[in-house]
Amino acid sequence: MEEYQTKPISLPRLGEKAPDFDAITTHGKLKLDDFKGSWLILFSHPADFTPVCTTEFIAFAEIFPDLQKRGVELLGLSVDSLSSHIAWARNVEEKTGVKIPFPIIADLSKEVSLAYGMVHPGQSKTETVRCVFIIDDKQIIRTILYYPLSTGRNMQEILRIVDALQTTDANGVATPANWKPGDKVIVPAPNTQEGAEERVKQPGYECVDWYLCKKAL
Amino acid sequence: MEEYQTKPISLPRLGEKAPDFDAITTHGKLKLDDFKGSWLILFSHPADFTPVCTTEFIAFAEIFPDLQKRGVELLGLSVDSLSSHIAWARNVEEKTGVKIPFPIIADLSKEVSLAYGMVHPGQSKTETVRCVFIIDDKQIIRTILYYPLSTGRNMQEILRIVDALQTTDANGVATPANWKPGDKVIVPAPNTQEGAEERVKQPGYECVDWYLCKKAL
Amino acid sequence: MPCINPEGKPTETGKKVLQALRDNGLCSAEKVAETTGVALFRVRSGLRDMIEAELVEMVADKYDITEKGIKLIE
Amino acid sequence: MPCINPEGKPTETGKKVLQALRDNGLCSAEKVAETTGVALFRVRSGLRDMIEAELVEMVADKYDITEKGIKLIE
Repeated sequence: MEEYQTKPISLPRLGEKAPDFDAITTHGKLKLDDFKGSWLILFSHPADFTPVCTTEFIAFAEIFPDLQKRGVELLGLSVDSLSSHIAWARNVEEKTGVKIPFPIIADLSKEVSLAYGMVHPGQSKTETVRCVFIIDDKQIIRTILYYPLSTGRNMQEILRIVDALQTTDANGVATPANWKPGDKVIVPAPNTQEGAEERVKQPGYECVDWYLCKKAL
Repeated sequence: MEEYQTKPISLPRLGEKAPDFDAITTHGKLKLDDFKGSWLILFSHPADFTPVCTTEFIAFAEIFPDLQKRGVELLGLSVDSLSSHIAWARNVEEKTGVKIPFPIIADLSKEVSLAYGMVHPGQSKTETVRCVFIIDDKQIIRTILYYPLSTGRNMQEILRIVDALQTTDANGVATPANWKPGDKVIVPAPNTQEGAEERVKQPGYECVDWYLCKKAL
Repeated sequence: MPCINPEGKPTETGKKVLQALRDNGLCSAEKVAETTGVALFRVRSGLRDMIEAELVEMVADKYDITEKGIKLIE
Repeated sequence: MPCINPEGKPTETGKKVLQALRDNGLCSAEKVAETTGVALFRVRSGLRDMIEAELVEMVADKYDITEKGIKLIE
Protein backbone atom coordinates (compact mmCIF):
# COMPACT_ATOMS: atom_id res chain seq x y z
CA MET A 1 0.00 0.00 0.00
CA GLU A 2 2.84 2.37 -0.80
CA GLU A 3 0.81 3.65 -3.73
CA TYR A 4 -0.95 6.53 -2.02
CA GLN A 5 2.20 7.77 -0.36
CA THR A 6 4.03 8.58 -3.56
CA LYS A 7 3.34 11.20 -6.17
CA PRO A 8 2.10 11.65 -8.82
CA ILE A 9 -1.36 10.23 -8.43
CA SER A 10 -4.31 11.16 -10.57
CA LEU A 11 -7.20 12.75 -8.74
CA PRO A 12 -10.66 12.95 -10.25
CA ARG A 13 -11.59 16.25 -11.85
CA LEU A 14 -14.72 18.21 -12.59
CA GLY A 15 -16.64 17.19 -15.68
CA GLU A 16 -15.37 13.60 -15.57
CA LYS A 17 -17.36 10.44 -14.97
CA ALA A 18 -17.05 9.60 -11.28
CA PRO A 19 -14.84 6.52 -10.72
CA ASP A 20 -16.83 3.29 -10.40
CA PHE A 21 -16.74 1.45 -7.12
CA ASP A 22 -18.02 -1.73 -5.57
CA ALA A 23 -18.16 -1.00 -1.87
CA ILE A 24 -19.16 -2.59 1.38
CA THR A 25 -21.44 -0.19 3.24
CA THR A 26 -23.67 -0.07 6.29
CA HIS A 27 -26.62 -0.45 3.89
CA GLY A 28 -25.18 -3.42 1.98
CA LYS A 29 -22.93 -3.72 -1.06
CA LEU A 30 -23.25 -0.65 -3.25
CA LYS A 31 -21.93 0.26 -6.68
CA LEU A 32 -21.75 3.76 -8.11
CA ASP A 33 -24.25 2.57 -10.74
CA ASP A 34 -26.85 1.93 -8.05
CA PHE A 35 -27.18 5.73 -7.73
CA LYS A 36 -27.78 6.34 -11.44
CA GLY A 37 -30.68 8.74 -11.92
CA SER A 38 -30.14 10.37 -8.52
CA TRP A 39 -27.60 13.00 -7.61
CA LEU A 40 -25.05 11.73 -5.13
CA ILE A 41 -22.91 13.43 -2.53
CA LEU A 42 -20.00 11.12 -1.74
CA PHE A 43 -18.08 12.42 1.25
CA SER A 44 -15.22 11.06 3.30
CA HIS A 45 -14.40 11.57 6.96
CA PRO A 46 -11.12 10.81 8.72
CA ALA A 47 -12.30 8.32 11.33
CA ASP A 48 -15.26 7.00 13.30
CA PHE A 49 -15.59 7.99 16.96
CA THR A 50 -13.80 11.30 16.40
CA PRO A 51 -15.28 14.64 17.32
CA VAL A 52 -15.41 16.78 14.18
CA CYS A 53 -16.67 13.83 12.14
CA THR A 54 -19.47 13.26 14.61
CA THR A 55 -20.65 16.86 14.37
CA GLU A 56 -20.54 16.52 10.61
CA PHE A 57 -22.54 13.29 10.59
CA ILE A 58 -25.19 14.90 12.72
CA ALA A 59 -25.19 17.91 10.39
CA PHE A 60 -25.43 15.70 7.29
CA ALA A 61 -28.34 13.85 8.92
CA GLU A 62 -30.01 17.22 9.54
CA ILE A 63 -29.88 18.24 5.87
CA PHE A 64 -30.77 14.74 4.67
CA PRO A 65 -34.48 15.61 4.17
CA ASP A 66 -33.48 18.75 2.21
CA LEU A 67 -31.22 16.65 0.01
CA GLN A 68 -33.93 14.04 -0.53
CA LYS A 69 -36.30 16.77 -1.73
CA ARG A 70 -33.69 17.66 -4.33
CA GLY A 71 -33.20 14.05 -5.45
CA VAL A 72 -29.78 13.80 -3.82
CA GLU A 73 -28.49 10.70 -2.02
CA LEU A 74 -25.71 10.85 0.58
CA LEU A 75 -22.92 8.31 0.93
CA GLY A 76 -20.22 8.54 3.60
CA LEU A 77 -16.81 6.87 3.62
CA SER A 78 -13.89 6.23 5.89
CA VAL A 79 -11.24 3.54 6.12
CA ASP A 80 -12.83 2.13 9.29
CA SER A 81 -14.48 -1.28 9.44
CA LEU A 82 -18.16 -2.00 8.98
CA SER A 83 -18.47 -2.91 12.67
CA SER A 84 -16.87 0.37 13.69
CA HIS A 85 -19.27 2.30 11.45
CA ILE A 86 -22.26 0.47 12.89
CA ALA A 87 -21.06 0.94 16.49
CA TRP A 88 -20.42 4.63 15.88
CA ALA A 89 -23.79 5.25 14.19
CA ARG A 90 -25.52 3.48 17.09
CA ASN A 91 -23.47 5.51 19.61
CA VAL A 92 -24.39 8.77 17.89
CA GLU A 93 -28.06 7.82 17.98
CA GLU A 94 -27.88 6.79 21.63
CA LYS A 95 -26.05 9.92 22.77
CA THR A 96 -27.71 12.54 20.58
CA GLY A 97 -30.97 11.01 19.34
CA VAL A 98 -29.90 11.54 15.73
CA LYS A 99 -30.30 8.52 13.44
CA ILE A 100 -27.79 8.35 10.59
CA PRO A 101 -30.06 7.78 7.59
CA PHE A 102 -27.44 7.26 4.85
CA PRO A 103 -24.98 4.45 4.07
CA ILE A 104 -21.29 4.63 5.03
CA ILE A 105 -18.61 2.84 3.00
CA ALA A 106 -16.18 0.70 5.03
CA ASP A 107 -13.14 1.27 2.82
CA LEU A 108 -10.58 -0.88 4.63
CA SER A 109 -8.94 -1.80 1.31
CA LYS A 110 -8.74 1.92 0.44
CA GLU A 111 -9.94 1.13 -3.08
CA VAL A 112 -12.54 3.89 -3.17
CA SER A 113 -10.35 6.38 -1.28
CA LEU A 114 -7.54 5.92 -3.78
CA ALA A 115 -9.80 6.16 -6.83
CA TYR A 116 -11.22 9.42 -5.49
CA GLY A 117 -7.93 10.84 -4.16
CA MET A 118 -9.23 11.07 -0.62
CA VAL A 119 -5.98 10.27 1.21
CA HIS A 120 -3.67 13.29 1.34
CA PRO A 121 -0.47 12.02 2.95
CA GLY A 122 0.61 15.53 3.97
CA GLN A 123 -2.40 15.55 6.29
CA SER A 124 -2.54 11.87 7.22
CA LYS A 125 -1.12 8.75 5.61
CA THR A 126 -3.85 6.56 7.08
CA GLU A 127 -7.01 8.66 7.12
CA THR A 128 -9.09 10.29 4.42
CA VAL A 129 -9.42 14.07 4.48
CA ARG A 130 -12.85 15.73 4.43
CA CYS A 131 -13.73 15.39 0.74
CA VAL A 132 -17.05 16.19 -0.87
CA PHE A 133 -17.82 14.97 -4.38
CA ILE A 134 -21.05 16.30 -5.83
CA ILE A 135 -22.00 13.87 -8.59
CA ASP A 136 -24.96 14.50 -10.87
CA ASP A 137 -27.66 12.10 -12.06
CA LYS A 138 -25.49 11.19 -15.06
CA GLN A 139 -22.66 10.36 -12.64
CA ILE A 140 -20.49 13.30 -13.71
CA ILE A 141 -18.42 15.02 -11.00
CA ARG A 142 -19.67 18.58 -10.72
CA THR A 143 -17.94 19.96 -7.61
CA ILE A 144 -15.05 18.81 -5.40
CA LEU A 145 -14.22 20.18 -1.95
CA TYR A 146 -11.24 19.16 0.19
CA TYR A 147 -11.40 20.37 3.79
CA PRO A 148 -8.64 19.53 6.25
CA LEU A 149 -8.92 17.25 9.29
CA SER A 150 -9.38 20.19 11.66
CA THR A 151 -12.24 21.92 9.88
CA GLY A 152 -15.87 20.81 9.85
CA ARG A 153 -17.71 21.41 6.60
CA ASN A 154 -20.63 23.78 6.01
CA MET A 155 -23.91 22.08 5.18
CA GLN A 156 -25.61 25.24 3.92
CA GLU A 157 -22.85 25.73 1.37
CA ILE A 158 -23.26 22.14 0.17
CA LEU A 159 -27.01 22.71 -0.25
CA ARG A 160 -26.34 26.04 -1.99
CA ILE A 161 -24.04 24.34 -4.51
CA VAL A 162 -26.63 21.62 -5.22
CA ASP A 163 -29.30 24.27 -5.76
CA ALA A 164 -26.98 26.23 -8.05
CA LEU A 165 -26.07 23.18 -10.15
CA GLN A 166 -29.67 22.03 -10.46
CA THR A 167 -30.78 25.58 -11.36
CA THR A 168 -28.07 25.66 -14.04
CA ASP A 169 -29.18 22.33 -15.48
CA ALA A 170 -32.89 23.18 -15.46
CA ASN A 171 -32.62 26.68 -16.93
CA GLY A 172 -29.41 26.91 -18.97
CA VAL A 173 -28.11 29.75 -16.81
CA ALA A 174 -25.20 30.28 -14.42
CA THR A 175 -25.21 31.60 -10.86
CA PRO A 176 -23.19 34.55 -9.58
CA ALA A 177 -20.93 34.73 -6.53
CA ASN A 178 -22.84 34.31 -3.25
CA TRP A 179 -26.01 33.28 -5.14
CA LYS A 180 -28.90 31.84 -3.16
CA PRO A 181 -32.18 30.40 -4.47
CA GLY A 182 -34.47 33.30 -5.38
CA ASP A 183 -31.59 35.59 -6.41
CA LYS A 184 -31.24 36.61 -10.03
CA VAL A 185 -29.24 34.31 -12.29
CA ILE A 186 -26.73 34.97 -15.03
CA VAL A 187 -27.55 34.78 -18.72
CA PRO A 188 -24.74 33.17 -20.75
CA ALA A 189 -22.53 35.87 -22.32
CA PRO A 190 -22.85 36.46 -26.08
CA ASN A 191 -20.05 34.88 -28.10
CA THR A 192 -20.17 37.12 -31.16
CA GLN A 193 -19.75 40.85 -31.59
CA GLU A 194 -23.23 41.04 -33.07
CA GLY A 195 -24.61 39.16 -30.10
CA ALA A 196 -22.95 41.64 -27.75
CA GLU A 197 -24.58 44.57 -29.58
CA GLU A 198 -27.99 42.94 -29.36
CA ARG A 199 -27.60 41.90 -25.76
CA VAL A 200 -27.32 45.40 -24.35
CA LYS A 201 -30.65 46.30 -25.99
CA GLN A 202 -32.43 43.19 -24.71
CA PRO A 203 -35.44 44.07 -22.55
CA GLY A 204 -35.98 42.31 -19.21
CA TYR A 205 -32.29 41.82 -18.51
CA GLU A 206 -30.36 43.74 -15.90
CA CYS A 207 -27.02 44.41 -17.62
CA VAL A 208 -23.83 45.86 -16.15
CA ASP A 209 -22.16 45.57 -19.54
CA TRP A 210 -22.62 43.40 -22.65
CA TYR A 211 -21.03 40.39 -20.96
CA LEU A 212 -22.76 40.58 -17.60
CA CYS A 213 -26.55 40.39 -17.65
CA LYS A 214 -28.83 38.96 -15.00
CA LYS A 215 -32.47 37.94 -15.03
CA ALA A 216 -35.04 36.72 -12.55
CA LEU A 217 -36.13 33.10 -12.93
CA MET B 1 0.36 21.23 -24.64
CA GLU B 2 -1.22 17.77 -24.71
CA GLU B 3 -0.05 17.28 -21.17
CA TYR B 4 -3.14 18.50 -19.34
CA GLN B 5 -5.50 16.58 -21.60
CA THR B 6 -4.21 13.18 -20.60
CA LYS B 7 -4.41 11.35 -17.32
CA PRO B 8 -2.92 10.71 -14.83
CA ILE B 9 -1.76 14.09 -13.62
CA SER B 10 -0.78 14.88 -10.07
CA LEU B 11 -2.86 17.52 -8.36
CA PRO B 12 -1.72 19.26 -5.21
CA ARG B 13 -3.09 17.91 -1.96
CA LEU B 14 -3.79 19.19 1.52
CA GLY B 15 -0.82 19.34 3.86
CA GLU B 16 1.70 19.71 1.04
CA LYS B 17 3.91 22.68 0.27
CA ALA B 18 2.14 24.74 -2.37
CA PRO B 19 3.89 24.47 -5.77
CA ASP B 20 6.35 27.31 -6.42
CA PHE B 21 5.62 29.69 -9.25
CA ASP B 22 7.18 32.64 -10.98
CA ALA B 23 4.28 34.50 -12.49
CA ILE B 24 3.49 37.60 -14.47
CA THR B 25 0.72 39.49 -12.70
CA THR B 26 -1.11 42.80 -12.84
CA HIS B 27 1.04 43.85 -9.84
CA GLY B 28 4.38 42.79 -11.35
CA LYS B 29 6.32 39.53 -11.33
CA LEU B 30 5.40 37.48 -8.28
CA LYS B 31 6.79 34.28 -6.80
CA LEU B 32 5.03 32.12 -4.24
CA ASP B 33 7.88 32.99 -1.84
CA ASP B 34 6.90 36.66 -1.98
CA PHE B 35 3.86 35.74 0.11
CA LYS B 36 5.83 33.95 2.84
CA GLY B 37 4.64 35.03 6.27
CA SER B 38 1.15 35.89 4.98
CA TRP B 39 -1.69 33.55 4.28
CA LEU B 40 -2.59 33.40 0.61
CA ILE B 41 -5.77 32.60 -1.26
CA LEU B 42 -4.83 31.65 -4.79
CA PHE B 43 -7.93 31.36 -6.93
CA SER B 44 -8.52 30.78 -10.62
CA HIS B 45 -11.33 31.96 -12.84
CA PRO B 46 -12.24 30.70 -16.32
CA ALA B 47 -11.89 33.92 -18.32
CA ASP B 48 -11.84 37.72 -18.22
CA PHE B 49 -14.92 39.60 -19.42
CA THR B 50 -17.26 36.76 -18.47
CA PRO B 51 -20.23 37.18 -16.22
CA VAL B 52 -19.83 34.81 -13.26
CA CYS B 53 -16.14 35.72 -12.95
CA THR B 54 -17.01 39.38 -12.80
CA THR B 55 -19.48 38.86 -9.96
CA GLU B 56 -16.80 36.84 -8.18
CA PHE B 57 -14.13 39.51 -8.64
CA ILE B 58 -16.45 42.11 -7.20
CA ALA B 59 -17.24 39.76 -4.32
CA PHE B 60 -13.54 39.05 -3.67
CA ALA B 61 -12.89 42.81 -3.69
CA GLU B 62 -15.67 43.21 -1.13
CA ILE B 63 -14.11 40.74 1.31
CA PHE B 64 -10.59 42.02 0.64
CA PRO B 65 -10.54 44.25 3.77
CA ASP B 66 -11.78 41.30 5.88
CA LEU B 67 -9.00 39.14 4.49
CA GLN B 68 -6.38 41.83 5.09
CA LYS B 69 -7.45 42.02 8.76
CA ARG B 70 -6.72 38.28 8.96
CA GLY B 71 -3.31 38.60 7.28
CA VAL B 72 -4.53 36.97 4.07
CA GLU B 73 -3.47 38.08 0.58
CA LEU B 74 -5.51 37.33 -2.52
CA LEU B 75 -4.11 36.31 -5.89
CA GLY B 76 -6.27 35.67 -8.94
CA LEU B 77 -5.37 33.67 -12.04
CA SER B 78 -6.65 32.92 -15.50
CA VAL B 79 -5.03 31.98 -18.79
CA ASP B 80 -5.83 35.42 -20.23
CA SER B 81 -3.16 37.98 -21.12
CA LEU B 82 -1.92 40.78 -18.88
CA SER B 83 -3.57 43.34 -21.18
CA SER B 84 -6.89 41.52 -20.97
CA HIS B 85 -6.66 41.43 -17.17
CA ILE B 86 -5.90 45.14 -17.02
CA ALA B 87 -8.68 46.03 -19.46
CA TRP B 88 -11.16 43.91 -17.56
CA ALA B 89 -10.21 45.30 -14.14
CA ARG B 90 -10.56 48.82 -15.55
CA ASN B 91 -13.91 47.93 -17.12
CA VAL B 92 -15.20 46.49 -13.83
CA GLU B 93 -14.16 49.68 -12.02
CA GLU B 94 -15.74 51.91 -14.69
CA LYS B 95 -19.04 50.01 -14.76
CA THR B 96 -19.45 49.16 -11.09
CA GLY B 97 -17.16 51.50 -9.16
CA VAL B 98 -15.35 48.52 -7.62
CA LYS B 99 -11.55 48.68 -7.78
CA ILE B 100 -9.83 45.27 -7.93
CA PRO B 101 -7.22 45.54 -5.17
CA PHE B 102 -5.35 42.25 -5.66
CA PRO B 103 -2.97 40.97 -8.35
CA ILE B 104 -4.11 38.63 -11.14
CA ILE B 105 -1.73 36.13 -12.75
CA ALA B 106 -1.65 36.15 -16.56
CA ASP B 107 -0.98 32.43 -17.02
CA LEU B 108 -0.79 32.26 -20.81
CA SER B 109 1.88 29.53 -20.59
CA LYS B 110 -0.42 27.57 -18.21
CA GLU B 111 2.59 26.84 -15.98
CA VAL B 112 0.82 27.78 -12.77
CA SER B 113 -2.52 26.27 -13.84
CA LEU B 114 -0.87 22.94 -14.54
CA ALA B 115 1.15 22.90 -11.31
CA TYR B 116 -2.03 23.53 -9.34
CA GLY B 117 -4.30 21.26 -11.40
CA MET B 118 -6.63 24.09 -12.35
CA VAL B 119 -7.52 22.89 -15.86
CA HIS B 120 -10.14 20.13 -15.78
CA PRO B 121 -10.54 19.04 -19.40
CA GLY B 122 -13.98 17.52 -18.74
CA GLN B 123 -15.17 21.08 -18.04
CA SER B 124 -12.96 23.00 -20.46
CA LYS B 125 -9.71 22.15 -22.20
CA THR B 126 -8.69 25.81 -22.43
CA GLU B 127 -9.99 27.48 -19.28
CA THR B 128 -9.28 27.01 -15.59
CA VAL B 129 -12.15 25.94 -13.36
CA ARG B 130 -13.03 27.92 -10.21
CA CYS B 131 -10.30 26.71 -7.85
CA VAL B 132 -9.54 28.06 -4.41
CA PHE B 133 -6.27 27.17 -2.69
CA ILE B 134 -6.03 28.37 0.90
CA ILE B 135 -2.31 28.45 1.69
CA ASP B 136 -1.01 29.22 5.16
CA ASP B 137 1.86 31.49 6.22
CA LYS B 138 4.26 28.53 5.95
CA GLN B 139 3.03 27.98 2.38
CA ILE B 140 1.26 24.72 3.15
CA ILE B 141 -2.00 24.01 1.32
CA ARG B 142 -4.77 23.83 3.90
CA THR B 143 -7.98 23.72 1.85
CA ILE B 144 -8.83 23.15 -1.82
CA LEU B 145 -12.16 23.90 -3.48
CA TYR B 146 -13.07 23.17 -7.10
CA TYR B 147 -16.29 24.81 -8.29
CA PRO B 148 -17.52 24.35 -11.84
CA LEU B 149 -17.72 27.03 -14.54
CA SER B 150 -21.41 27.63 -13.93
CA THR B 151 -21.30 28.21 -10.19
CA GLY B 152 -20.05 31.35 -8.44
CA ARG B 153 -18.22 30.78 -5.17
CA ASN B 154 -19.35 31.81 -1.70
CA MET B 155 -17.18 34.46 -0.05
CA GLN B 156 -18.62 33.94 3.42
CA GLU B 157 -17.63 30.27 3.29
CA ILE B 158 -14.09 31.21 2.27
CA LEU B 159 -13.86 33.64 5.21
CA ARG B 160 -15.34 30.98 7.52
CA ILE B 161 -12.68 28.47 6.48
CA VAL B 162 -9.89 31.02 7.04
CA ASP B 163 -11.28 31.81 10.50
CA ALA B 164 -11.54 28.12 11.30
CA LEU B 165 -7.96 27.36 10.21
CA GLN B 166 -6.51 30.34 12.06
CA THR B 167 -8.51 29.42 15.18
CA THR B 168 -7.14 25.88 14.94
CA ASP B 169 -3.56 27.12 14.62
CA ALA B 170 -3.86 29.65 17.44
CA ASN B 171 -5.60 27.39 19.95
CA GLY B 172 -4.78 23.78 19.12
CA VAL B 173 -8.46 22.96 18.66
CA ALA B 174 -10.68 21.84 15.80
CA THR B 175 -13.97 23.32 14.61
CA PRO B 176 -17.25 21.43 14.21
CA ALA B 177 -19.59 21.30 11.23
CA ASN B 178 -21.18 24.69 10.45
CA TRP B 179 -18.85 26.43 12.94
CA LYS B 180 -18.75 30.21 12.95
CA PRO B 181 -16.45 32.52 14.99
CA GLY B 182 -17.84 32.72 18.52
CA ASP B 183 -19.21 29.17 18.46
CA LYS B 184 -17.70 26.55 20.75
CA VAL B 185 -14.71 24.64 19.44
CA ILE B 186 -13.69 21.00 19.67
CA VAL B 187 -11.09 19.68 22.07
CA PRO B 188 -8.86 17.02 20.48
CA ALA B 189 -10.12 13.52 21.37
CA PRO B 190 -8.13 11.49 23.92
CA ASN B 191 -5.92 8.84 22.34
CA THR B 192 -5.65 6.46 25.28
CA GLN B 193 -8.25 4.58 27.26
CA GLU B 194 -7.06 6.34 30.41
CA GLY B 195 -7.42 9.69 28.67
CA ALA B 196 -10.98 8.81 27.70
CA GLU B 197 -11.85 8.00 31.32
CA GLU B 198 -10.40 11.30 32.51
CA ARG B 199 -11.96 13.33 29.74
CA VAL B 200 -15.55 12.63 30.73
CA LYS B 201 -14.85 13.96 34.25
CA GLN B 202 -13.11 17.11 33.00
CA PRO B 203 -14.88 20.24 34.25
CA GLY B 204 -15.61 23.10 31.86
CA TYR B 205 -16.09 20.89 28.84
CA GLU B 206 -19.43 20.15 27.20
CA CYS B 207 -19.16 16.45 26.36
CA VAL B 208 -21.54 14.29 24.32
CA ASP B 209 -19.30 11.30 24.91
CA TRP B 210 -15.60 10.72 25.69
CA TYR B 211 -14.56 11.51 22.14
CA LEU B 212 -16.71 14.59 21.54
CA CYS B 213 -16.14 17.51 23.90
CA LYS B 214 -16.53 21.19 23.15
CA LYS B 215 -15.37 24.30 24.96
CA ALA B 216 -15.77 28.04 24.60
CA LEU B 217 -12.66 29.96 23.55
CA MET C 1 -29.56 -2.90 5.89
CA PRO C 2 -28.85 -5.16 2.95
CA CYS C 3 -31.83 -7.25 1.91
CA ILE C 4 -30.37 -10.53 3.14
CA ASN C 5 -29.03 -11.07 6.63
CA PRO C 6 -25.99 -13.25 7.38
CA GLU C 7 -28.31 -16.22 8.05
CA GLY C 8 -29.51 -16.02 4.44
CA LYS C 9 -32.96 -14.71 5.42
CA PRO C 10 -34.49 -11.57 3.95
CA THR C 11 -34.36 -8.50 6.18
CA GLU C 12 -37.40 -6.26 6.66
CA THR C 13 -36.33 -4.30 3.58
CA GLY C 14 -35.74 -7.54 1.71
CA LYS C 15 -39.25 -8.71 2.58
CA LYS C 16 -40.76 -5.46 1.32
CA VAL C 17 -38.98 -5.87 -1.99
CA LEU C 18 -40.02 -9.53 -2.31
CA GLN C 19 -43.62 -8.69 -1.47
CA ALA C 20 -43.64 -5.96 -4.10
CA LEU C 21 -42.41 -8.46 -6.69
CA ARG C 22 -44.95 -11.09 -5.60
CA ASP C 23 -47.85 -8.63 -5.66
CA ASN C 24 -46.95 -6.81 -8.88
CA GLY C 25 -45.33 -9.52 -11.00
CA LEU C 26 -42.43 -8.56 -13.26
CA CYS C 27 -41.12 -5.17 -12.11
CA SER C 28 -38.33 -2.76 -12.87
CA ALA C 29 -36.12 -1.64 -9.96
CA GLU C 30 -37.72 1.81 -10.29
CA LYS C 31 -41.20 0.34 -9.91
CA VAL C 32 -40.12 -1.62 -6.80
CA ALA C 33 -38.64 1.55 -5.29
CA GLU C 34 -41.86 3.44 -6.01
CA THR C 35 -44.09 0.71 -4.57
CA THR C 36 -42.06 0.09 -1.44
CA GLY C 37 -40.75 3.58 -0.67
CA VAL C 38 -37.26 2.08 -0.40
CA ALA C 39 -34.53 4.24 -1.98
CA LEU C 40 -33.75 3.15 -5.54
CA PHE C 41 -30.06 2.56 -4.81
CA ARG C 42 -30.97 0.16 -2.02
CA VAL C 43 -33.50 -1.64 -4.18
CA ARG C 44 -30.86 -2.13 -6.89
CA SER C 45 -28.32 -3.39 -4.37
CA GLY C 46 -30.87 -5.63 -2.67
CA LEU C 47 -32.10 -7.14 -5.94
CA ARG C 48 -28.49 -8.01 -6.78
CA ASP C 49 -28.07 -9.79 -3.44
CA MET C 50 -31.38 -11.59 -3.77
CA ILE C 51 -30.57 -12.78 -7.29
CA GLU C 52 -27.39 -14.28 -5.85
CA ALA C 53 -29.44 -15.92 -3.09
CA GLU C 54 -31.89 -17.18 -5.77
CA LEU C 55 -34.86 -15.40 -4.19
CA VAL C 56 -35.21 -13.18 -7.25
CA GLU C 57 -34.57 -13.76 -10.93
CA MET C 58 -34.06 -11.41 -13.83
CA VAL C 59 -36.29 -11.65 -16.87
CA ALA C 60 -35.02 -9.37 -19.64
CA ASP C 61 -34.39 -6.11 -17.70
CA LYS C 62 -37.08 -6.73 -15.06
CA TYR C 63 -37.21 -8.68 -11.84
CA ASP C 64 -39.42 -11.49 -10.57
CA ILE C 65 -39.64 -13.43 -7.33
CA THR C 66 -38.64 -17.13 -7.40
CA GLU C 67 -40.41 -20.06 -5.76
CA LYS C 68 -37.71 -20.00 -3.07
CA GLY C 69 -38.41 -16.31 -2.54
CA ILE C 70 -42.14 -16.86 -2.21
CA LYS C 71 -41.58 -19.54 0.43
CA LEU C 72 -39.45 -17.21 2.54
CA ILE C 73 -42.15 -14.57 2.88
CA GLU C 74 -45.12 -16.85 3.40
CA MET D 1 1.98 48.10 -10.31
CA PRO D 2 5.49 46.72 -10.46
CA CYS D 3 8.08 49.13 -9.11
CA ILE D 4 9.63 49.85 -12.51
CA ASN D 5 7.64 50.93 -15.54
CA PRO D 6 8.49 49.83 -19.09
CA GLU D 7 10.57 53.02 -19.56
CA GLY D 8 12.85 51.87 -16.73
CA LYS D 9 11.62 54.57 -14.33
CA PRO D 10 10.34 53.81 -10.85
CA THR D 11 6.54 53.82 -10.47
CA GLU D 12 4.86 55.58 -7.55
CA THR D 13 5.21 52.41 -5.52
CA GLY D 14 8.83 52.09 -6.64
CA LYS D 15 9.55 55.64 -5.49
CA LYS D 16 8.01 54.94 -2.08
CA VAL D 17 10.27 51.92 -1.66
CA LEU D 18 13.36 53.82 -2.81
CA GLN D 19 12.58 56.72 -0.47
CA ALA D 20 12.19 54.33 2.44
CA LEU D 21 15.60 52.85 1.70
CA ARG D 22 17.17 56.30 1.30
CA ASP D 23 15.65 57.59 4.55
CA ASN D 24 16.22 54.50 6.70
CA GLY D 25 19.46 53.08 5.34
CA LEU D 26 19.87 49.30 5.19
CA CYS D 27 16.42 47.74 5.55
CA SER D 28 14.77 44.37 5.48
CA ALA D 29 11.83 43.88 3.10
CA GLU D 30 9.59 43.67 6.15
CA LYS D 31 10.83 47.05 7.41
CA VAL D 32 10.21 48.63 3.98
CA ALA D 33 6.67 47.20 3.94
CA GLU D 34 6.03 48.57 7.42
CA THR D 35 7.44 52.04 6.60
CA THR D 36 5.69 52.45 3.27
CA GLY D 37 2.42 50.64 3.91
CA VAL D 38 3.01 48.67 0.70
CA ALA D 39 2.09 44.97 0.95
CA LEU D 40 5.11 42.81 1.77
CA PHE D 41 4.70 40.63 -1.33
CA ARG D 42 4.82 43.69 -3.53
CA VAL D 43 7.88 45.07 -1.72
CA ARG D 44 9.69 41.77 -2.24
CA SER D 45 8.75 41.67 -5.90
CA GLY D 46 9.65 45.33 -6.38
CA LEU D 47 13.02 44.99 -4.67
CA ARG D 48 13.82 42.12 -6.99
CA ASP D 49 12.99 44.25 -10.03
CA MET D 50 14.97 47.22 -8.72
CA ILE D 51 18.02 45.09 -7.98
CA GLU D 52 17.89 43.98 -11.61
CA ALA D 53 17.63 47.64 -12.68
CA GLU D 54 20.54 48.49 -10.34
CA LEU D 55 18.47 50.96 -8.30
CA VAL D 56 18.78 48.75 -5.21
CA GLU D 57 21.52 46.46 -3.94
CA MET D 58 21.53 43.66 -1.45
CA VAL D 59 23.89 43.75 1.51
CA ALA D 60 23.78 40.48 3.42
CA ASP D 61 20.00 39.91 3.73
CA LYS D 62 19.07 43.60 3.70
CA TYR D 63 18.50 46.16 1.00
CA ASP D 64 20.08 49.53 0.21
CA ILE D 65 19.49 52.17 -2.45
CA THR D 66 22.24 52.66 -5.08
CA GLU D 67 23.64 55.94 -6.41
CA LYS D 68 21.59 55.36 -9.56
CA GLY D 69 18.51 54.88 -7.40
CA ILE D 70 19.13 58.07 -5.45
CA LYS D 71 19.40 60.07 -8.69
CA LEU D 72 16.07 58.79 -9.92
CA ILE D 73 14.11 60.06 -6.93
CA GLU D 74 15.84 63.44 -6.55
